[in-house]
Amino acid sequence: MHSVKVHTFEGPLDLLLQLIEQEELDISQVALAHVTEQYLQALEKSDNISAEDLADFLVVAAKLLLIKSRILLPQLAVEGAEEASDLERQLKIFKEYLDASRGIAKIIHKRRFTFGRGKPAVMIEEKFSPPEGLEMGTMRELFLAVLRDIEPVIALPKAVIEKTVSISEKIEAIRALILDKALISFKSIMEDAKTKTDVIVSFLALLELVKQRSIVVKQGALFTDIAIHRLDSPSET
Amino acid sequence: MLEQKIEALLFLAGRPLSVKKLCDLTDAKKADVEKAAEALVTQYESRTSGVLIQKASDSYHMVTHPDVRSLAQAYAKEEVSGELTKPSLEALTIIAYRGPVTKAELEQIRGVNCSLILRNLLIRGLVEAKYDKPRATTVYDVTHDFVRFLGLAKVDELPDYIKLHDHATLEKLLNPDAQAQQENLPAV
Amino acid sequence: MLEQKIEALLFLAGRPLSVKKLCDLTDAKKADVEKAAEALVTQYESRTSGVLIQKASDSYHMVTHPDVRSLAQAYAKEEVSGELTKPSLEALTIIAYRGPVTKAELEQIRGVNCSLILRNLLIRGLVEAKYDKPRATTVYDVTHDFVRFLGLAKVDELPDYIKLHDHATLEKLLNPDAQAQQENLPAV
Repeated sequence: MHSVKVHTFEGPLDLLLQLIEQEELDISQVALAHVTEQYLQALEKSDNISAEDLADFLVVAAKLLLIKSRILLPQLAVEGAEEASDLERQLKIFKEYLDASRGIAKIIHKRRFTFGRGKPAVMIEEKFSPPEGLEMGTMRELFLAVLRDIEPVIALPKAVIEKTVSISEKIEAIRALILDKALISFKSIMEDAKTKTDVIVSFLALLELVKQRSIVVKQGALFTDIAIHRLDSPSET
Repeated sequence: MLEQKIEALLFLAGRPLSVKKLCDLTDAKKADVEKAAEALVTQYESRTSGVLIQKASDSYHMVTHPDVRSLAQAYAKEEVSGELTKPSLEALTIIAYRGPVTKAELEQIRGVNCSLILRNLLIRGLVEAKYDKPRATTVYDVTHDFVRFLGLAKVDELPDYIKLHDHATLEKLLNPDAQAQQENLPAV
Repeated sequence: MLEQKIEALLFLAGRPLSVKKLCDLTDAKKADVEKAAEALVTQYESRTSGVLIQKASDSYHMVTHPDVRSLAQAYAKEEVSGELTKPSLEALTIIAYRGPVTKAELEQIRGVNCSLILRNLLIRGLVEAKYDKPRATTVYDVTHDFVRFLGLAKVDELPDYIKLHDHATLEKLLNPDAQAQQENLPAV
């Protein structure tokens, strides 16, 4: 595998697009599957991804893994089709606006700025005109409301970090589960999944573990359940 | 006559005036105000004037012409920084072409959370938020300050505006086959 | 081109500019400036415009057309005495409780650009701007007139003033680094 050379990237789609363009591919599901490893590599290597953005990078990582698994194990893909074409379309639209933003940068670069007067023409004189009926109690209420509106802004990075943490926790949970049972099926993991996101997160976690070589994923025959083996457990093969 | 009134008001105010404000002040119907204001925009563009009328979302603003930028900047003593980070520019581009746009739509296109970027753009006055009653949600649009950066009379003078403004048009361009199938059109 | 420049300057000024001043600003000869200005006067007269350029002794002034005088007066009245919008009231409240406050701080707190709101509050005499030497920036405070209007002798008599003036939420927002350091201290 050749090493990944990407410029600084601003978001998951930006990174993805750079990888695909570097390979001189058009945006397609095959191209997405092709750069999946490089995407994960870049993610691991990068130290400029803010905590706020990490969750978004991981969501795209999960979608990529789904696409890749669909191509490698077509029988696995029950729901993945939609996710896969979604990401492809999303990336194509993103590219359109990215190109447009370069056009806008060019226009701004021409510095054809215009200026307003910023204040009324001379005929308007300053005149004390208080807001009728404004009371101190109302002002206190208004101020408290402003403080309440600020709360989510301050909490913002924290909320995103919590979202990110839940993905790594899921990975830990699956690892613990496997250590406990040594052999469980993919299906039983999926049984706990309540939402589509849960399925994606579980799958991401599973593939992450495969990548870390903690487990081996085996499939007895086509269309059967996938068995997950802990690497240090005696396996039937 | 309505044109004259609107011109006088825009001159006096020196700030952007919304169509609603113009309706209230001139006691005219929305459609008539819009027609007259658009005629003014065109009229100022067509003569070689030192002044321009710019449109952003639903308001109009009388400003100096881009041709006299350095003189106007010196007189207005306004510092303009054209510097925008890449993410800010990306977000602005999407809002300029797609506005009025919701935060969810913006994030869908960019693939990342845009809360902080939106807040920065709002604070810089490049983007404004409005409550969209029918959709019961907040929508974002570019402001006159952003249009002043571009030196255009209207946002829809941006390159490829029609193509990138409309979601359906864009989808069709990107996925001609899927669209054709959906619409049961004979595949070309 | 000189015409364009003079037109832009007269618009930006909103008050009479002398020929001498126009010469200085445009770096042009007196005879040329006068010729261009006269051409502008004629041009504005010839089209039915809401705006005119008037000549008085040796200065030029862009003004609204006499035909729309009553409208112009209505606008001026509206600017200073129309009802305050909710965003304006919020800004006024923040300035009252938190003042003296900079425009940047006000915008961080409100999460939107406050240029137009501040302009309106200044015109109405509710807020005043002062230059803060140590901070080398302009700060805003409510006026004595406004404090008296509330029936107070001093602004710190507002309900819960002490508690709200430097509420922890505000400190976290405006001084995040100081906060982060404090929070990190025990952990290290």
